[in-house]
Formats: sequence, structure tokens, C-alpha cells
Amino acid sequence: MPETVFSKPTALAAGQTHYCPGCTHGVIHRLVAEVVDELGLRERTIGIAPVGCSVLAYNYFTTDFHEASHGRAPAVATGIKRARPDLIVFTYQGDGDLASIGMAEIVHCANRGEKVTVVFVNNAIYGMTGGQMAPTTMPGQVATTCPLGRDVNLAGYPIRVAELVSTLRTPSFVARAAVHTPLHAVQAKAALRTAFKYQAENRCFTLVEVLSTCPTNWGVPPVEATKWLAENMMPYYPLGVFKTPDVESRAPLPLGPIGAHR
Amino acid sequence: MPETVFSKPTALAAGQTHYCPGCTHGVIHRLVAEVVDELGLRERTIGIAPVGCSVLAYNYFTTDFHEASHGRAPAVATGIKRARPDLIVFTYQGDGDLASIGMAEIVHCANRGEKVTVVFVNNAIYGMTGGQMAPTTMPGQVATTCPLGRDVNLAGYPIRVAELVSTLRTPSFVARAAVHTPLHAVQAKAALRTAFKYQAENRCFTLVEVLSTCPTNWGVPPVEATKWLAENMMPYYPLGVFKTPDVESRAPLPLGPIGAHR
Amino acid sequence: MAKKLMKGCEAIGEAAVQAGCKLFFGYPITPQNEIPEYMSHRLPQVGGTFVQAESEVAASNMLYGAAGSGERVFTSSSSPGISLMAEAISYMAGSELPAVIVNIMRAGPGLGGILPSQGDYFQATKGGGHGDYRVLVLAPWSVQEAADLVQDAFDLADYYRNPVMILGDGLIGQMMEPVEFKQGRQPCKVLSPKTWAATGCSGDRPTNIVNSLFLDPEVLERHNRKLQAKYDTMIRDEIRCAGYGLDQPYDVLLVAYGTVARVCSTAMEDLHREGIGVGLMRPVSLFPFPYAAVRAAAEKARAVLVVELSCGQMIEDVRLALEGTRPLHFYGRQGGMLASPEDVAGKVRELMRGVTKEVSRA
Amino acid sequence: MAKKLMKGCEAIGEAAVQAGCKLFFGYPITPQNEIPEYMSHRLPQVGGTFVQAESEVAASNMLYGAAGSGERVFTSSSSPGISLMAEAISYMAGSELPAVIVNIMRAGPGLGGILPSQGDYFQATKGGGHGDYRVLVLAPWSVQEAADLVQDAFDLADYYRNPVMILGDGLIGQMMEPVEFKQGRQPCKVLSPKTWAATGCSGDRPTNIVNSLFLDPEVLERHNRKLQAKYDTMIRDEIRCAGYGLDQPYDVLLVAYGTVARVCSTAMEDLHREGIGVGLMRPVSLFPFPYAAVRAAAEKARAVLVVELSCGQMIEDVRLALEGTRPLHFYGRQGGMLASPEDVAGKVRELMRGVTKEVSRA
Amino acid sequence: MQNDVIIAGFGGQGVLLMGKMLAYAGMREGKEVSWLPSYGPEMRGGTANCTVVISDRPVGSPVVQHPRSVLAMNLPSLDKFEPMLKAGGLLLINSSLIHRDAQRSDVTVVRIPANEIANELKNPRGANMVALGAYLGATHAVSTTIVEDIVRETFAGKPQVIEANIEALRRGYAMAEGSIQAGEKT
Amino acid sequence: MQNDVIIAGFGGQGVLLMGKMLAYAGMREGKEVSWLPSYGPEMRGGTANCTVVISDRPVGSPVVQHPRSVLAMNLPSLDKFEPMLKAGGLLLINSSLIHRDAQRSDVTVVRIPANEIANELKNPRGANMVALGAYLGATHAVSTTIVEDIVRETFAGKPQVIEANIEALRRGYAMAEGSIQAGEKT
Amino acid sequence: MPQIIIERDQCKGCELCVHACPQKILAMGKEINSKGYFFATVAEQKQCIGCRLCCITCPDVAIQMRVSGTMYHYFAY
Amino acid sequence: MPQIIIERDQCKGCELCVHACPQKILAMGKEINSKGYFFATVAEQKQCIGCRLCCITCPDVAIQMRVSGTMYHYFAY
Ligand SMILES: Cc1ncc(C[n+]2csc(CCOP(=O)(O)OP(=O)(O)O)c2C)c(N)n1
Ligand SMILES: Cc1ncc(C[n+]2csc(CCOP(=O)(O)OP(=O)(O)O)c2C)c(N)n1
Ligand code: SF4
Ligand code: SF4
Ligand code: SF4
Ligand code: SF4
Ligand code: SF4
Ligand code: SF4
Ligand SMILES: [Mg+2]
Ligand SMILES: [Mg+2]
Repeated sequence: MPETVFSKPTALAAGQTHYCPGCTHGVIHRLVAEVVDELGLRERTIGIAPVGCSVLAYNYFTTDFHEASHGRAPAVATGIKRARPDLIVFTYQGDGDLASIGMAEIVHCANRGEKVTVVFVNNAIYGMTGGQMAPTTMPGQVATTCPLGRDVNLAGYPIRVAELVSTLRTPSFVARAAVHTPLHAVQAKAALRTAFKYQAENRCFTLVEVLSTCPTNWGVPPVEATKWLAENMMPYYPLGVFKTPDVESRAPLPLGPIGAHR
Repeated sequence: MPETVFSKPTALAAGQTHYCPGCTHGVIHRLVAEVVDELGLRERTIGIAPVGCSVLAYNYFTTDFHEASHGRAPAVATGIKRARPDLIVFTYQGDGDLASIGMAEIVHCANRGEKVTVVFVNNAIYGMTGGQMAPTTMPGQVATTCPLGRDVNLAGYPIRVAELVSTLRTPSFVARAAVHTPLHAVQAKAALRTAFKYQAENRCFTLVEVLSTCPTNWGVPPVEATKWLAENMMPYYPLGVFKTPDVESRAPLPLGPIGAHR
Repeated sequence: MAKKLMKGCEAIGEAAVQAGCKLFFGYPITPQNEIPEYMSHRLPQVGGTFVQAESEVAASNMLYGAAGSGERVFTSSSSPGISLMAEAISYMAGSELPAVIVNIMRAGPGLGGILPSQGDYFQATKGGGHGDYRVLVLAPWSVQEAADLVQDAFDLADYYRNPVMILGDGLIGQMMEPVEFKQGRQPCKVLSPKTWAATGCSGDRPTNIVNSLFLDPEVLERHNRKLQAKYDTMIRDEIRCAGYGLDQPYDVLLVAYGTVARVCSTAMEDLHREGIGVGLMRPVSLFPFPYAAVRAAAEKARAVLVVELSCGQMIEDVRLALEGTRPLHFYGRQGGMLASPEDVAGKVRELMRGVTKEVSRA
Repeated sequence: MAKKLMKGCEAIGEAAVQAGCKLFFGYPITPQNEIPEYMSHRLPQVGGTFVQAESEVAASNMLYGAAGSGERVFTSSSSPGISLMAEAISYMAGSELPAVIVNIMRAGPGLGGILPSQGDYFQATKGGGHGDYRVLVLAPWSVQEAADLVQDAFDLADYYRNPVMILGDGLIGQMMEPVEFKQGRQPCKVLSPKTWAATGCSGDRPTNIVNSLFLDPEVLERHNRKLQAKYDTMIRDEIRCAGYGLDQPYDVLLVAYGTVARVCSTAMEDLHREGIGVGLMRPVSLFPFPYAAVRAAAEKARAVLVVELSCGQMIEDVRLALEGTRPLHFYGRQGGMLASPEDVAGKVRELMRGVTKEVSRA
Repeated sequence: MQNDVIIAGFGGQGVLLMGKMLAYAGMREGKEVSWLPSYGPEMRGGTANCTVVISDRPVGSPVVQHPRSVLAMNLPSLDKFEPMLKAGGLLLINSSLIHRDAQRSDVTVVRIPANEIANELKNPRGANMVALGAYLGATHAVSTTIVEDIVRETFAGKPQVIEANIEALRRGYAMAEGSIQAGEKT
Repeated sequence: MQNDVIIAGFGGQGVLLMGKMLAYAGMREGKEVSWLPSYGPEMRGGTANCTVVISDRPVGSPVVQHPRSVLAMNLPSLDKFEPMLKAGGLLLINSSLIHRDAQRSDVTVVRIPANEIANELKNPRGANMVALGAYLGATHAVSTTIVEDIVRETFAGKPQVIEANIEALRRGYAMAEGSIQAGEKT
Repeated sequence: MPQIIIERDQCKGCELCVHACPQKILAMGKEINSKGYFFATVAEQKQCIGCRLCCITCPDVAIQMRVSGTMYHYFAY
Repeated sequence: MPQIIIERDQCKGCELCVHACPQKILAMGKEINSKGYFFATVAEQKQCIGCRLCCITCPDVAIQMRVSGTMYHYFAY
């Protein structure tokens, strides 16, 4: 009799999500669920939903969940993990949530070395609110609050979260992956697995940034969106591992003494 | 007749500060005032006082001032500079103010590339409130909220602000200096001068981190404090220039592809 | 200028521009995203600046800086975002800074929902922030009134050197109605130059310091009394309200503000047809609250019905106005549910039949 | 346990420990730094955890996470810091999370000063955050009572699944008095296990979701009504107040809470010696407010004098209680200035002589 | 005199636009108007609706629980709004997508195969114009000429569709007007 | 019966500690007590003061505007608190640092050269103990033996100073008691 | 041999799987499912090599795969 | 030749200048100033080389320096 080699993981709830067709939030959800299942962590895993398109994530997993206020998921995660160190805690956050309003919380959560896993979904836009500029929006990219495209002279350049967080001295695991093709998704899962593994081993803070699509607010069909991501985001947001617990520090050293540069 | 070759700069108000004896906040005040005078910016300079021991800075300068809420000086500075780009705007912030509660504001102010100058006074402690742990407190350093010394396993390692900010892609000038000896003060002034000069030229966001003493809350006499700073803070907080507007990006590259590190 | 059909959010943005505001700092949140979006394309056209702040906390402190520089500035948000501005609003009131804050209320508490609500009345009128301070609160019931009040808000903010809040609900933000912007509009207050602003000091005056810190308790007490005196002046001079059908006799007085007041006005007409006499009193300024007007209008009625899209917040001010002189009834919807004219009329009929019971005395 | 001389802040910290609280998340601010400082050395002794949060915003959200995990947790701050918690408090109320929040009030608005004040009464009782929600507010007048109320606060928070706030002023935090912690104290409420907490789901029950989002307005309205019903129960069961000298006849009723109430009690004694009959009513629960008790006590008096370290906030609740049945007078100090027994007694004498004028009706 | 209508359908059917054009027209005629969209979570569900009020006097409630007319472009909308329709009101049904009959007997029902007609006119995206025309034909809420001007302005960007849309409007108008009169005769 | 006192001086003079020890002693005696420090900005100014109330009945106001006693360790403190002293109250002056006379004539004045005595006792930091002893001698607010126990506990850390401080206490006590009696005699 | 099952009502018609299939044996159907989407279908089951790329790429977990008598182990991606 | 003027009432007695002076010609006085601090004094004005290190290190700008007839230009630090 035939064996099923691919189906919905147990950690993922039955039924359909509210995500737009082709939105890769769905892929990331599944990868997280598969990792949680494969590591046998489901029964003691607590997820934290952000405010963003994934605000309803609490309906899509079969684990207990918190719904955090906008940007504060890392603080909520800290509260949970300090209260119950035996639990496996992960936040699932968008780029507006984590990199804009939640910048202080993510930096300090990482710097304290909270033993949690942050799944950071970078889609270069505010999806839920209808396509406003995010800190991660690409230069020239049009959004509803930068109708002529992001002007780096007024709004600065996109923030690279994996790079930023990996410069902190406190040991951590930080990686960036993507899910716009199946093979990238395979790598993304590997990164997520390492992150949850490290947490389960109580090793360190872990963060996986995942490049994701927003066909709706990018204004292109899903397949185009995957191309747009590859062509526009990947060059600026390199994939790979930025930090592992054994790498001491990645903070840059001074370019030279004061005055020397003039 | 004798010429005066050293006296209180015009930008510094007459009268005494409330700072404790030997607190180097006073030195930093004077250096900022001297630079403002020497660049002839006084009449169009607006300072922003933080919430911290330097909360009363608005009384110590002869320039107009704002008193910002705790940690938000960079946002206030943004408001001023965007409202009046012709003004020279500087914030004066402590490490609790800037690196703890104000982390999101400083990162985003820097990332937007606001043409302001941030004078960041790192004294590894919360001075005004009586010596609680700061994000910059050294490992093992005793503070009233870490009576047994900062435990890096619970509170993480000190945050290196100059390094963190210099990894952003948006052009900026970022340096770290110290004022515990006159010769270091001379360098600190050079860094501050460059910062204000770049702002006056409307070049970029500028930040100078200055290592400073808190004899009172470190619990040592002023002269000891300068030694403590040299021995404990300098090795962890290297001095120098971390970024100049022409340096493209200082963000670390991936260590390698996902999986490779295992 | 000819009438234009505009969304409330856009009308609010355009009104700010018409009032000479060239600065907007804000953060997206439904149901008012159209305000920052409008400003992001409109302000550059008039040489202004739009900044998408990293958060509402940052936005409100950018407001502080811009206001302290003597420029007209505003921000807008919705309920949770306004909560994050509580500290800065208290600071602006303490530092006597003029700024306009728009709250397009959504249903709460917490994340709640994105549909219309009036659940932030307490927060707006009793001060969501710490300390003894007040913000002037204006509540429009139509898109045109929203546009008009926004323009007045800038004048009032400058005149009193105090934050002014426009308290609207999701309906005001999302609905379209004809709007007209009068040419050559005059300020609603006589304004003097902002000599207090921190704009650079050449030494010909003492330095201007934008500040709310007063370590000496005697000085801080004086400062508080100065602020209170200012709020008393607002209570004397800035009360705004509108009465409807108060000239004919009526049994029931409806009290409502914002868009529900329009629902009430329609209910009122329907009831008149049935021969049921109903009056409507609509507070437009929520702080200062029209206590006297409400009480006066109530004296002619046998009972008072307060209608709110909340669990009952303004009703506390109505109770303060009535001081037990009239039986008080309440009809409220929450969570984004809207009251319809039929609902209100039904409630009035019940009330006439003596079916509904008075809201328990405090 | 023998009596110990303790600072209010330390007593509050120890009371939390005695109540079985093993988690503290907070951020330093004068005049309550002794609370985090105490917890930072005390909690490790009992196997608990102290975390200095990066801000009050973060602290209040850490509270959310810990409370949602079913553990007892508390935070403390002072006025500006509490303003920054407004959003999270609304979220906790919306998500029905039990947590204890201590506000050692300082003078405002804005940065204000660090000396004692009662300027956050509105913020605490009318909800500083957005939406229709309430927190249970308890105001101690002595160090011992602070310790007792903190312990009750944890029980009440768990029982109602709602945030409970301890509203003290700088004096309560800084003064030392003898405190006794009773051994084997029983919870003041019958508590059931926290089966709702998010502690991991093995599949034997539906997943537990700590959440305040309800996109469907009908569901959110139901949720709001559920919350209101809970607040009504608090109003029915949790009103606390204390009367002094109400058994003898009196001309003037003093109404005050917190440390100023003690000042009033001394003034009362001084006045009695002069043969001036004075009664004192002290609300201990500010929400729910003892309207009935205040009104009852006022009926025996010719006039009522409210004393606050603010510009007059609780007085609004007193007015709601009196509904114009008694002339109402106010004595307030601000900015950190303290009222002395002499001040209060003087005000009462004036009042008797008919010198002071009634506070204008709303 | 007041006309109010709830126009509802799939997000893609352009019901919000129909409502806006109606409101614009009312305003042009010097009437008081209000346009209120649904912006709640149901948007995600893919259905949208708006309430338009056109009146000689200032518009009272922009919220209408029992509208004088309902224009249902798809089945879910009919299911949701038919019961709310005022007695004696007008129920416009897009019979191209709605195959069931109206359940109310106390209202005037007009069935318009909006999509078929639009397809006939080689203007498949013009179904909403057909329906709008039908509403006008059945109610004469505002003058068609004004609406046609507005069509011209609205689609000024793509002239090619203007005539097609006006044609669609007229077809809908005629059809509805006819069926009303027919109804009256009998 | 209630005793209340405001103890004031330079930050370094240990006035807060004096007040605490007094309150501790009162508590030991089974009395009701309260200790209220100044924690305002003046702390930075370098002056500190505290209010101690010792009573048989629950302490009413911990804030005392007109204290029964004032213990002034330096001139600014005398200037600030002498006027507040209750008529008939006790004014204790550290004559080592305060060279002016008291201005009030309606109060009992006791001058104690606290620093000199402390120096005599080779215990320069013990001036506050001398003053505390003086307060006890003048008021008998609490029993000295209890205060001595508290000295032992307080300085358990550095035994070397215990006896010196107790000696200081006693010297102050004797001196003040004496001058009070002398005053009564005349 | 591998068998691909696409749950018609789970599919949102995003076409990512069609795009991902190295064998190009998936296609969008002409019918609408209950949610109003044109859903994906398997055109030529035979040529499926069982690479699971379609399953992995589907954001809505609408694709299941079964195999009978595999001789090799599927990599746990 | 350089002349060092220490404003007694500006000095908080922190000793940083004493520590900074390469010539070791500054010392803490025995008197208390109006603020209650033992203030710094110049012990041997003659040996001052005018390096200004004391001025630069003083947190309270209590030290002024005057020179008569300098032949070299002071670096603008
Ligand atoms: C305090 C607060 N501010 C703003 C909002 C409105 N809001 C909801 S989601 C969101 C941003 C969503 O963008 P992102 O985090 O990138 O998630 P995405 O939807 O793109 O997955 C915003 C600003 C809110 N709910 N609360
Ligand atoms: C919102 C808010 N939180 C906390 C405080 C209390 N507070 C005042 S200053 C300060 C920290 C000061 O430390 P730092 O910024 O390092 O400045 P320093 O005194 O060391 O120069 C804190 C926490 C406050 N005033 N406002
Ligand atoms: S809006 Fe964008 S991010 Fe949100 S669900 Fe749709 S596609 Fe995904
Ligand atoms: S406390 Fe520390 S930082 Fe503050 S003034 Fe004193 S020495 Fe300086
Ligand atoms: S398993 Fe591979 S070959 Fe088979 S259908 Fe899916 S993608 Fe195509
Ligand atoms: S990837 Fe999934 S949702 Fe998209 S078309 Fe294929 S089966 Fe349907
Ligand atoms: S100038 Fe140089 S040498 Fe002269 S006193 Fe100052 S430090 Fe000493
Ligand atoms: S450095 Fe300045 S303050 Fe310090 S001792 Fe010398 S002169 Fe006095
Ligand atoms: Mg996003
Ligand atoms: Mg510091």
C-alpha cells in the first residue's frame, strides 16, 4: 500500500489560511511546523503571533499561542521563557513589526540572549495595512507612503536585520534564508531546524530572517513576485548564516584613529 | 598685556553645574560648546537634553534647547531638523537613555540619515537614578540592579553602540572617544568637530560616543574612576572612527551558506 | 473652492494643508492609513515634509520637536497607537506645545478590531497620560465638519499652546461626503507670534527652552496652576455643541457625539413622524464638555438617553451635568457594531413604555 | 513573622514575594527604584527571576507573556513609565491576563518632578489606554497596608483575570514603617487553576490562545460585554473604603485617599480638639469607587471637602457620588508640594466660616 | 426625498466604484450625499459593499439598516441584504451570477443579466455599469446624463472603454425602466 | 503621647541613619513609628533631612509641618527648620558647626558641640551619635538601652566603632539631660 | 511510483507549483473551486518523478504525495 | 609666560587637574570654598609650562589660563 511522503504536519492546523494566493507566509508556517514536529517539540512549544498579516497565526498552528502587541513579541517571548524555561518559545514577526516599531525589543531580546527563536518574515512591505513602506522596503520600491518609490535621501536605506543582530557580542544563531523556490525553502527549513535545535539545547538566542513575497501589495502575480524577490531583494539581503554561538563577535573594528580619516 | 588662551566658551552658560565632583559630563559639555563656538554655529544650534544626569543640560548652554522624554531625543531631533533644516541640531544622551529605552529611536534616526549630531555619553551605568545596570554596564560590574555584578548569562554582554550604528547602510559619521585624560579629550573634541562640521555641510547623520566616568555610582574617587575607565571600558569599547559618509557599508557578510557551519 | 467628494481621512489631511501645516509624522494603522498616505503625496506638493516614523512613540516625539520649533504639525493614529503616545502627549501639555493629534477610533480593548468605535472617550477627555493635564478634544459628525474642526484645531493649539485632539471614529475616516474648503479662511483665534519657540538664540533674548521638568516643587506647583488656569479659559471660551429639535417640546433628550449623533438625528425624525417628541444634544467639544447646555436641554425632557459606540464613557460627563435631575438611560454598541436609527428609535419607544430600566446611579 | 521597619518600596517587593510572585520585569524610575533593586537581590533567593527590561513598554509586554504563561508576575514604575504601559495594559485587560502593576506616582505632567503626587488618578481609574476596559485600583495609606494590598492584588488579579494596580505616591514608596507579614496567609479569593494559560498543548484540549483580537464585530461585542459583566462584579464585590469618626456627628466630611488621608486624619483630630466635628471617608479601592459609602457619609455632613495631591481628579467621582446633594469643596497641592494637617485644618475652618467658595458645578 | 442603496458584490466587481459614481452624480445635482464602504475583515473574504445616500436635505445617518434599494451583484450579497430591504423597496439582482429567485414578495424585484449584457457589448468588465444603469432606470435617483459625464471623467485615463461603458449604462437603464413599467402595468 | 522630630544636616552627617535608629528603637519599644526622608532634588544639593514620628497610637500624618523637636546638624538646616518648630518645642543645635544663636525664644534650646565631643572621643564620624544621644537625653523619647542595642546591631559589621559610638551616645545624653535640668532649675 | 494529490478546495490557484514542477506536468484547471479559485491539477501523473518540489512550494499545503514501493529514501528537507 | 587662575568657587575639588599636571605644580588646598569643597590651588606658578592640560581636564571649567608674550601658537585642540 502507498505511503504518504508529503502532507500537512501535525503542528499545522487543518483548514485554510486567510493569506492571499501565492503569499509565502504559508510556506514559512509549514516549515516551522515541520521542524517543530520533527524535533518532537510540539507539545511544549508556544508561538507568538505579531501584528501583521500573520496576526492570525494562532489559528494556524496546533500549539498554544500568544498574540502580542505590535512589535513587542520579543518582550512577550522573554516573559514566557523566563516564566517557563522548559517551554520552547518562538515569535513569528513581519518586518514592520520587528524592524520598525519593535527594533528596541528585538535588539535587547537578542542582546540578553533569551533562549527563544525568532522567525522574521521580511517581505519589504507592510502587508496587512495595505502596502506602506517598511524599513526593509527596497530603494525606489513604490509603496503607499512612498508613492514615488523609497527615496534613500529621505527614508534611508533598507535595514538588514540579520546583519544588525549578528554584530551583538552575546552568543546567538542568526541566519537569512528565502522561500521563493522549493530549493530555497529546503535551506530555510535547515536554518529553522538549527535554530529550534539550539533553543531546545538551551544554547542561545536564535533568529532566522526569511525573505518572503507579498504579491498583493507588490502588485504582481505570485510567480512574478518570486522573480521580483530574487532580482531585487536577494542582492541586498544575502542568504546564509551570519552568526553561530561559537563565533565570538562580529562587530566591526574602528577604521582608524580619530582624525586619520580626514 | 596677557592674553587669555583658555576660558569658558561662549556657548557654555556661566555658573556651576549640578554634576558630582570629577564627573566628566562637564568636560563633554565644554568640548561640545567649544566646537559649536569654533564653527560659529551657536546662534542656530538647538540642543536636546535627555532624561539622565544631563537632563539639566538646557541650563548649561547658551543655545536654545528642548528637554526630550526618556530615550526619544533622536525622534525630537528628527522633528526639529525636518521642521527647520537650517538649524544645527544635537542630542546629548546617556547610555540608559540612548541604548536601552531609546534603541529604536537611535537606530531609525541613524538609518533615515537625519542630519543631526548625537553626543552619546557612555558611563556604563544609570547615573541619575542611582546606579542601576545599563546596557553598557561591564560584565561583572556591580550595580544596584545587579548586586552581584552583571551576569552575561542573564543580562547579556554590553552593547557597543558605535559598532551597532556603523553597520547600517545609510551614510553616516560614527566615532568613539573618551575624556578621562586631557589627551583623550583633545581627540574627543576632534571627533565632535568633524561631526558638527558634517552636519553643517548637510552631509550625513553623525554620532560620537564618548566614554565617561560616574565616580559617584562607580563608588570610587574621580581619579580612580579615570583609571577604572581606562582599564575596564577601553578594552571593550575601542576608540576610533567607525564610519565615515564615504564608507559604503560595514554590515558583516554571511559566514557561509546555511548548514555549512555544522 | 468647489465641493469635492472626499474620504474623511483625505479631507482631514487636506484640511491640515489648508491650515498651513507642512509637517506630518505618523505610523500606519487601520482605519486611518489614508491620512499618512494622503500626506505622503500631498505634502511634497506644498514644499512640506512627510516622515513615516518607526512607531507612534517616535511619531509623537517628532511632533514634540517640530512643535517646539514653532511649526504647525500634526499626526494621526488609531486607538492602540494613541495609547503609545500617552507619555509624549503629557510632555507636550507640560511643555505647552501646540500640536494636532487625530484619533480615528477603532474597537478595543487591546488589538480589538478595526471597525468604528468610541471607546477612547475617557482616554481623550480625562487624559490618557500621567499628571494633571488636558487636551482640547473635538468630535466631528461629518466629513465637512471634520475638515472644519481640523483647521480650527491648529488655531486653538497655537492659541492655547496645548495639544488638540480630533476624535473621530472609523466611519468618519472611511466615508465619503462632499467637502468644501473656503478660500481666505481666517483663524478662529487671534494668534501671536511664537516667540517662545526654540529656533536659535543670538543672545538678544534668554534661551528658549522647551521643557516640562521643574525639580522645585513650588515652581512645578505654580506651573500646574498656570496650566489649570489655561484649561479654565478653555472651559469658559471653547465649549462647542449643537442642539436639534430643542425648540419644540420633547419627552426624551438624546445625547450623542460623532457619527452616531447623525444616526440619532435620523431616529429623531422617524420618531417625530410617530408623534414622539425627541430632542438631540450633540457635544462637539468633549473637553471642555458642554455640561450647562446638556443640563439645560435635559430640564425640558422627562428622560435622557445617551447613545455611544462604547460601553458608556461620555455618559459619566452627562451624569455630572444632570446630577440626578433626570432619569438617565443608555444605548451602546461595541466591537465595531453600529447603532442604526431603528435601534435608537426602538430604544426610545421602550423607554417611553417604561420598559428599559434606568442605568444604575453611580 | 516579627514586625520589620521597611521602606514602602521594599515592603511592596517583599509582599509580592510572600504572595508567591517569582517574576519581576521593570525599568528604573524615581521614586520607586527601591522596588526593582529589592527584587533584583530578593528574587534569586527564592528561585525567582528578575529582568531589567529595556523600557516600560518592554516590561509591560514581558508581563503579558509571563502572565499568559499562568505565573504570578508584577512590575512597578512611576507616572511617565506607566503612561508607556498604556497599550500593554489595554492588551492585558483585553486578553484577560492577571498581573499586578505598581504606580508610585510622581508629579507631572511630562517629566514634571520626582516628588509625591496623586496626579494619575484619572489614568488609573478611567483607563489610560484605549478601549472599554478597567483595572482594579487599590490605594494604600501606610506601608503595612501597601504590603497587605499587594498580596490581595495578586489574588484579585488571578480571580478576575484582570490587571490590578496599586496606586501609591512617593511618600508610600519612600517612608519607613513597621510591617508584619502574617504567616500562612490565605488568598482573599477562592482561586481556580489557570487552565486557560498557554503552557503547551498535548492535544487533549483545544489550544490556549492569549489574545485580544476579535475581527468579527459581533464576537468582539460579546467579548466587551463579558468584560463589562466582570467589571460589574468588581463593583458589586470589591469596593473597599474606610470611614473615620463617622459615628459621631460632624459638619464636614473629608474625602481623601493614600497618604494625604493620614494627613487628613491628623487634621481631624486637631479639629475635634477645637470642637469642630469632622468625618473622614477614605476610598481604598479607587476602581471600583465607593460611591454609595461616600454619599451615605456625606448625608450626615453639611459640606464635603476633597483633599488630593492633584488639581482635582477623584473629586469627579465624589461629585458623581453626591449628585449635587452637598456643597463640595476642594483642597489640592501639586508639583510635589505636600498638604500638612495644618493646611487641611485651616481649609476646614475657612469652610466653616463660609470663606471658601464651593467648587463650581461641572 | 431620499434615495439610499446598498450595493454589494465580489471585491473585483467594482461595487465601491459604482457607489462612488452614484454619489458623485448626486453631488453634481446639488444633492446631499454620503458614501460608506465596508472596510472590515470581510474585505479579505473578498466581498465588498457600500451604502450610498442621496437626499435633498443633509444626510442623517450614513448607516442604513433598511435601505430603500439593494443592488446585489452576487449570491452572498443577495443572501445578506435581501432581508434588510425596506418593505416596498427595490431589489436589483444580477441574474448572470444569481440563479435563485427573490424571497421577498413585498418589494419590487428587477433581474438584470449584467454580465451577459456586458459580454454582449464586448465589455466584460462593464457589468457594474450595466447594473448601475439599471439602478438609475429603476429609481431615477439621479440624471443619467450627469452619470454619463462622470463615466467620461472616471475613465478619462482609458478612453477606449468610455463609450462601451456608457452603452452599458444605457442598456441597463432601459431594461430596468422597462421592467418597472411592465410591473406597474400589470 | 507623640514625639516627632525633624533631623537635618549635610548628606555626609548621617542624619538619615540617626532617624532610622530612632524609629527602630521606637518600634522595639512597641510604639508606632514612621520615618520619612527627603528624597527630592535637594539631595543633590548635599543637604538631607528626615522626619521621625514616635507615638503610642497609630501614626497619623508622617508629614509634620510643626515638629515638637528639631535637630539641626548644620546652619542651613537650622535656618530652614527653626521657624517651623512648635512653640514650646525642643531645638537641638550642633554648636560645632553652627555658630549663631537660636532666634526663637518660645522653645527649649540645647546646644551640643557634637563634632568636638566626637573628636575628643577619637570618633570623628560619631558626631551624629552624640547628637542622637542628646536628643534622647532631652526628650527620653525612647530608652537608651534599646538604642544602644541598635547601635550594636547597626555597626555589627565594624565592631571597633561600636563602643566608641555608644560612648558618644552617652556623652550626648548626659550633656543634654543636664542642660535641660539646668534650664528647669533656673 | 509517486502519486500527487491536489486538494481542490485548499488550492488558491497561485500557480507556484506549476512553475516549480521540473517535469511541467502540473497545470491550472478551468474550473473554479468552492473558494472561487481556478485550482491546479496534475496533467500527466505518469511523468512525475516524485521530487516533491510542488509540495514544498505550495503555500497552502494543498498538495499531498504518496508513493508505492519506493526503493530510495526521501531526504528529510 | 603662562598664568593659571583657578576660580575657587567653581572648583569641586575633584583633583583631576592635580593628577593631570605634568609639572605636578597643582595641589588641593586646605580651605573649603563656598560650596564646601577643598579647592585646587597652584603651588608653583613659575614652573608652569602652559600645556593647558589642567584646563582641558577640568570638568567644571574652573581653570583659566593667561599668557603674556607667547612666541608660539597654541594648538586649537
Ligand atoms: C501600535 C500599533 N501600530 C500600528 C498598527 C497597525 N499595523 C498593523 S500590522 C502593521 C504592519 C504590518 O507589516 P509587517 O509587520 O511587515 O507584517 P506583514 O503584514 O507585512 O506580514 C501595522 C503598522 C497596530 N495594529 N498597532
Ligand atoms: C519613561 C521614563 N522611564 C524612566 C525614567 C527614569 N530615569 C531617569 S534617568 C534614567 C537613566 C539615566 O541613565 P543614563 O541615560 O545612562 O544617563 P546618566 O544619568 O548615566 O548620564 C532613568 C531610567 C524616566 N524619567 N522616564
Ligand atoms: S497582503 Fe501580502 S503579506 Fe499579507 S497575506 Fe497578502 S500577500 Fe501575504
Ligand atoms: S551620578 Fe554619575 S553621571 Fe551623574 S553627575 Fe554624578 S557622577 Fe556624573
Ligand atoms: S513531485 Fe516533482 S515532478 Fe511530481 S508533480 Fe511534483 S514537482 Fe512535478
Ligand atoms: S501551489 Fe498550491 S495553492 Fe498554488 S496553485 Fe499549486 S496547489 Fe494551488
Ligand atoms: S598648564 Fe600644564 S603645567 Fe601649567 S598647571 Fe596646567 S597642567 Fe600644569
Ligand atoms: S579639575 Fe577643576 S574642579 Fe577638579 S579640582 Fe581641579 S580645578 Fe577643581
Ligand atoms: Mg512585511
Ligand atoms: Mg549612563
